[in-house]
Amino acid sequence: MSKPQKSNVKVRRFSKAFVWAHGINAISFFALYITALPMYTEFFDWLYPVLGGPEGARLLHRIFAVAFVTPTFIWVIFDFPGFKRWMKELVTWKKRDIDFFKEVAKELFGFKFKHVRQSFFNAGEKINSFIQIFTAILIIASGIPMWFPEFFPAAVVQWGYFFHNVGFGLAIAVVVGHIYLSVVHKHSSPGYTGVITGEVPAWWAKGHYTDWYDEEVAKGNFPDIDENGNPKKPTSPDSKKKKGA
Amino acid sequence: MTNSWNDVQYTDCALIMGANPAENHPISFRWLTKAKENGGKIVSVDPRYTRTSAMSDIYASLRSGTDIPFMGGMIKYALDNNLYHKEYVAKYTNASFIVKDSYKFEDGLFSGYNAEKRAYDKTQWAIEKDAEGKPVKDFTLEHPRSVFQLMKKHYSRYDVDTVVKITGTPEDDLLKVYEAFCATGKVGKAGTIMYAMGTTQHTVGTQNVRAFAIIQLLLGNVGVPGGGINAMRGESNVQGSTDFGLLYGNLTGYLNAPTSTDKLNATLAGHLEKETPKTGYWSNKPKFIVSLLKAWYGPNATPENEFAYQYLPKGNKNYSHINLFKAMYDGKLEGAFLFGTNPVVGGPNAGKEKEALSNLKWLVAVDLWETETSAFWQKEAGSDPGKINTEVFLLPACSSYEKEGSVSNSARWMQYRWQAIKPLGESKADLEIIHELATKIKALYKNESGPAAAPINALYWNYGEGHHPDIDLVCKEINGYDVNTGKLIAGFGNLKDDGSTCSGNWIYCGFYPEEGKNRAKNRDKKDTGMSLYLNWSYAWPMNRRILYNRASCDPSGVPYNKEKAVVWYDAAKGKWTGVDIPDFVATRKPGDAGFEDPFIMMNDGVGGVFAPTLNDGPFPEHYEPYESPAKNPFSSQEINPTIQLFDGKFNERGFKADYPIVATTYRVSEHWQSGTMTRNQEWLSELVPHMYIEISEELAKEKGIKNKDKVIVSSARGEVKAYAMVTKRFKPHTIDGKKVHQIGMPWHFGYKGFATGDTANRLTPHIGDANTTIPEYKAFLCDVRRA
Amino acid sequence: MATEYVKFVDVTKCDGCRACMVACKNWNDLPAEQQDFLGSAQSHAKTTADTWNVLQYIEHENSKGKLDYLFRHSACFHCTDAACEKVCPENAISYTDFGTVVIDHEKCVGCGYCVNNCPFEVISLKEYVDKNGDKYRKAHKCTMCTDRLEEGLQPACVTTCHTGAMEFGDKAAMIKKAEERVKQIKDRYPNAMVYNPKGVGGTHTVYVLAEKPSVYGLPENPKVPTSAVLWKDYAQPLGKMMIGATTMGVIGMFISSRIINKGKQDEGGDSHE
Amino acid sequence: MVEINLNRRQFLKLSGATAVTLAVVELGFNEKKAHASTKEFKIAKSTVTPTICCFCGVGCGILVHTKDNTVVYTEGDPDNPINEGKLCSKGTTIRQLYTSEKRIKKPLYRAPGSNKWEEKEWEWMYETIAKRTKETRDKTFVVSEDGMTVNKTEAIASLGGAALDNEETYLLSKMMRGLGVTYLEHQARI
Repeated sequence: MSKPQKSNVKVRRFSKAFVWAHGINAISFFALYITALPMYTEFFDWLYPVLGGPEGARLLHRIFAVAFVTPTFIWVIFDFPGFKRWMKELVTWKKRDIDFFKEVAKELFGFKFKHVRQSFFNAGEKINSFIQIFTAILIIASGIPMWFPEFFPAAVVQWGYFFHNVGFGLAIAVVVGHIYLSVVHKHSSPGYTGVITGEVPAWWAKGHYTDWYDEEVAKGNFPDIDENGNPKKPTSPDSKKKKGA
Repeated sequence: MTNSWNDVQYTDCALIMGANPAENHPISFRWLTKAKENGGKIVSVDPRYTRTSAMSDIYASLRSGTDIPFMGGMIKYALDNNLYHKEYVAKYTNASFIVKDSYKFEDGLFSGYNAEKRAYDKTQWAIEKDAEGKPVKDFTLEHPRSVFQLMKKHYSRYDVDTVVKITGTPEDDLLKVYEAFCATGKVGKAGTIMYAMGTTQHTVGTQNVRAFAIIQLLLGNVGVPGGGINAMRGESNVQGSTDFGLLYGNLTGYLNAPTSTDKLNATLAGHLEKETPKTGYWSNKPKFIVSLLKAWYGPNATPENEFAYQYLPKGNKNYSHINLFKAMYDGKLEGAFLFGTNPVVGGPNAGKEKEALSNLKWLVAVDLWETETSAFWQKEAGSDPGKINTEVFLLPACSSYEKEGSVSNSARWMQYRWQAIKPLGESKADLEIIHELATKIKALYKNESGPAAAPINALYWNYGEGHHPDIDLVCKEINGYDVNTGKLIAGFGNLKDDGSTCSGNWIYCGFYPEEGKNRAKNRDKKDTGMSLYLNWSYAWPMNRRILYNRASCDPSGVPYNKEKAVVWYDAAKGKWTGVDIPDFVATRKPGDAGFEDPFIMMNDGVGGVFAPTLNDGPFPEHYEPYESPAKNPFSSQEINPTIQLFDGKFNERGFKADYPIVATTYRVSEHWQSGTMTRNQEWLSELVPHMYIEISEELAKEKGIKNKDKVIVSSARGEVKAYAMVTKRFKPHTIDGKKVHQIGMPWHFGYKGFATGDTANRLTPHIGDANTTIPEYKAFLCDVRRA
Repeated sequence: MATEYVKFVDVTKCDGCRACMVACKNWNDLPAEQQDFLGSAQSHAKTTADTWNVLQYIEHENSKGKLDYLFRHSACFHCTDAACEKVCPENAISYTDFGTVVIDHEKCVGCGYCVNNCPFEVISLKEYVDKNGDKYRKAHKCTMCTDRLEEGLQPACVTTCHTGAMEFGDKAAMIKKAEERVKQIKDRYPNAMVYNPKGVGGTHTVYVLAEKPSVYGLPENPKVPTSAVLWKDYAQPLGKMMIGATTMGVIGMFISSRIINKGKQDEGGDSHE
Repeated sequence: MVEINLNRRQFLKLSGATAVTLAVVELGFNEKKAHASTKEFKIAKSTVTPTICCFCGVGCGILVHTKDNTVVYTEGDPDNPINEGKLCSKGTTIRQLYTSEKRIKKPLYRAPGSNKWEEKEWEWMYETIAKRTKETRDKTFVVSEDGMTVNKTEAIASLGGAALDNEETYLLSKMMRGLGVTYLEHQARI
């Protein structure tokens, strides 16, 4: 590579609680997804033996259903400020959010694009959050009468099946995109590491979430960095910055 | 049954009273449904609105034990409104007979009553006879001492107001029933009465049936298709077992067992003289008795030894069920054999019957299951095994399709059952068990002589060499054969009184007329006319399907209803013919003696409106049940004056003050009798798994009982726990202006089997009918409270 | 299809003997179930996995204020448009050429979708224990004795019914019979009606009811639940399409970005590693 | 043995399914078996024996299907004119008379004072019962009463028999009278 090496300087983007919450959410979602597939369409019946038969699949689905409900609570309890910020971000929409989509479309298909300045969550993540919240509520709320039909009127259970299904379809669509961006899409991959370790390269954070980064710099939490991520000046001792490996 | 199940479809009106065929004889409703489709009406009279009531056109409620007022009112209604069949009544019944002037009726008592003996001198009710010994008749029915006029007088007291006052039947409903049923008095119409234990299990049970007989004779409904008096039998072969003399008073074929109370019975000649009437078919009785003795004692029955007549046991008292258990209770019995019976559940005052069992030295029970009776000594039965010294032998019997043999249904159809499978485990056919026991007992006496040994040694027991008796030999002996040639007898008309023929049961003689032709095995399902199916099985007597069918024709022999003709006189051929076997002397021609007398089994050839042979009177009269909440409005005789009373601990009596509620017992479709056969089957137990009582919403409210609550029912004899089924199908009756409640309960339960529950018969009394001593299960007093 | 058959149940002829219940158990070898006392003659509250038909006993005060003791043989209706068949994720439920609706137990996974979507609530799950002691479930209901139909026999319940309350035969003839019967009994039962609900495309068990369906606890206008229709006819295909489309989209994005990027040699935008 | 000609074909027709049979043939269902039937037809190879119901007095005909030494099905006998193949709940279920686990399969004996049953051999039971009968009978036998020969014992009772076959009731009645038993009763009374 002819380009200059990017700096290893990292900044903390996510709290441990969020990392856990996100992890549990992701794992349980996939577990739910896998265990539901053979029930969704007989095309995936071959999964039954893997899952320990319909009963095994059902049991796992219920275990992960419980797991799926917990992340919100983890986040709320252990990182309430983070959760609050998320909520606040979700209700804050500006022109930059619209611009974001224009550029993202270009990027995704490999065209030339430029980063629009974003705050902690970019507009895409916010949309993702919205749909995820919506589908999660849909799935959880409809799943309860499905699990305990004896306590609900038949109509509620029957509509439960419908909404569970709709939720499932929506969630899958969103999640597929979400994962693509985080795992496969190379421009976003530091975010993937970030959501596991909680830390991201400073230059990447600055590039993707410029407003947020600058804000943190102003607060003295993050080092001010140049294009390649190298600090412009020494950081304050109480910053959360850590040395990368 | 005088008619058959299939015949019910030809009725214009079926009065179902004291029975619940939809629940207890369900297949009868196949034919009742057909009757309905043919335009017939179904009438249900029952204290409880049953499934039969649900299927009926008219339902009338009545308080348990008031059938005679109900029917007495109907008799009055038919007479007052001229609805009776005049020719039939005049010609075919004894309504025209003149009764001696010693007959009286006053305040509930007929003449000749002896209060000490609680019995009547029945000679006071005798019919006047002419010089030839024939009854004096008045066909105008106007003679004041004619049966007809006496009847009219007797039932004039049963006016609608008094009837509804005591039965509690809403007047509208009562009149609807009277109108519908009496409409069958029209010439050519047929009405049937179908009854069961709801009629008979009363202290006036026999008279309840008599009341049916009277109305049926008045309406000309006996002997006609779609008519008759049809007792629906509760067990597959209670008909056959009665035919075969499993009651103390009868030998086989309704021949009276000789008693030691009549000196004439000291000799066979005397016995025959006493038993044989001069007229009617029973005049052939000596042939039947001698042939029976030849069947039982074989070569040991000779003219010289009165055909072994002296070996027959001669009793001197009433040995019926209640008396049997009284004797057991008093320690007079040492041993007992039980064949598929469970009196600890099914007997009256069952708690006492269970206690009585422990007085036995030995008990042999033959059954498919361990019953509450054979296990009476167990802790679960509430007994202390250590204190009970009864030796119990429980022999496993096989079920009906693990063996072969025939059964006779209510319609007297003798149908063969083939063996479908070998007996389960070590179980055996009762035939083999009885045979082995008889053989073993006989063997013990083989080398003994002396008075006790002689009768048993003389008993002819010859049914093959194997352990299992040859059933064909048994069948042949029942039918009868010529003892010299071994040739089978074609019919009881060929039986002899000289000892040359044998027949184990004369009424069955003819079912096996020739070698290889056991007619119980007949399976030709072709309808031979009027759904009589003459080639399907065999019906005694002589394959007749409708008893007294001569009465379906007018005196000249022409059917009253030509569309529904079963027999008729064929003038061209000079004999009786038809689609049924005439229950008559087929060759009797117009002008012959008795040509106009259709009831050949009656000594006078006519139906008995007046029955001077019964213990409690020639006409049914209302008496209250032994335990009753009401006063008898008809006389000062509260209970039947001729019933045998059992006092003391054996039978505590309850009164209205402590037990104000009328109770009755009944059966459900899914269980059978004492429940032994059905509570041991899972599918049936599943359908009715719990003991319950049915109770009206009104009584439930009074007692603070809610549906499904556990309740305790108590009577003077005991208590049972049950679930409460609060239902609209029981309603309190207004009796003499006061509200009287009634409850009902199934009597199938015990503590064995899959479906268990308390035994209803712990509540019922040890009291029986005046003629049959059948227990009064259907009306007794109780109280109910929440458990 | 040639002739379509239906089971015609005329409840006004039924005398409540329950032979149909036992005949069903007998033919299908179904075990008995321990039952609580229900406060009436009725043995089971409704059909179960081991009791495919239940005789209902209803004490009903009719419009004239009189007591009617009503009976009804209740079992699977074998709908022409069967919700159970629609919602089964395994295609374990199918229609036979007789018009009956049957469950293939080889395919059934015991999910219970059919149980919860049946408008008549006649399907139940039964729990089994396999050789290893593991539990599994299968859905059960009346088969209309399809095995007997194949052999030219009528359903066991119909065969045993002694009052003629049940008949099995040509659909058109049975419906005609039902309509005529209703006319006959209008005097006795003014609310009598033929129950052959259109909402499920008609059923293969057609009733003459003595009273309004609600008296028997039956829905007046049963239909395949709208939710099931939306779910199975719209949401599920759409969902499948969405999964497909999203997957295709992602693949498309991946490929296209690879191709374009290859061509441009990372010229455009920031390069991130 | 069974003297009826009840082969399977006939039986099918009699079940009132003629129309259906024809239609099925037309449709050729063998090719396209419905999903419900995965095993052999239940009564395909069973032996059919006609019997009469053992419960009430109507006398309905029943066909007992046996296979592999057990009863696999019981149903109404379509030939019997009384029930024309129809049955009630009790008649339908007589299969369980054979299959019920509650059936006793060995003779059981309960000794005086004992709290349990003991299994015994038939021969022992017969002989012991015969002995007891003789002991009681000999002890209580009354030859004559007031000068009349009465030949009876009033210490032995026999109860029941309403569900026995005619031939059995006949032998029972004969044996009991032969022994001199006067307490002879059955369910007609109760």
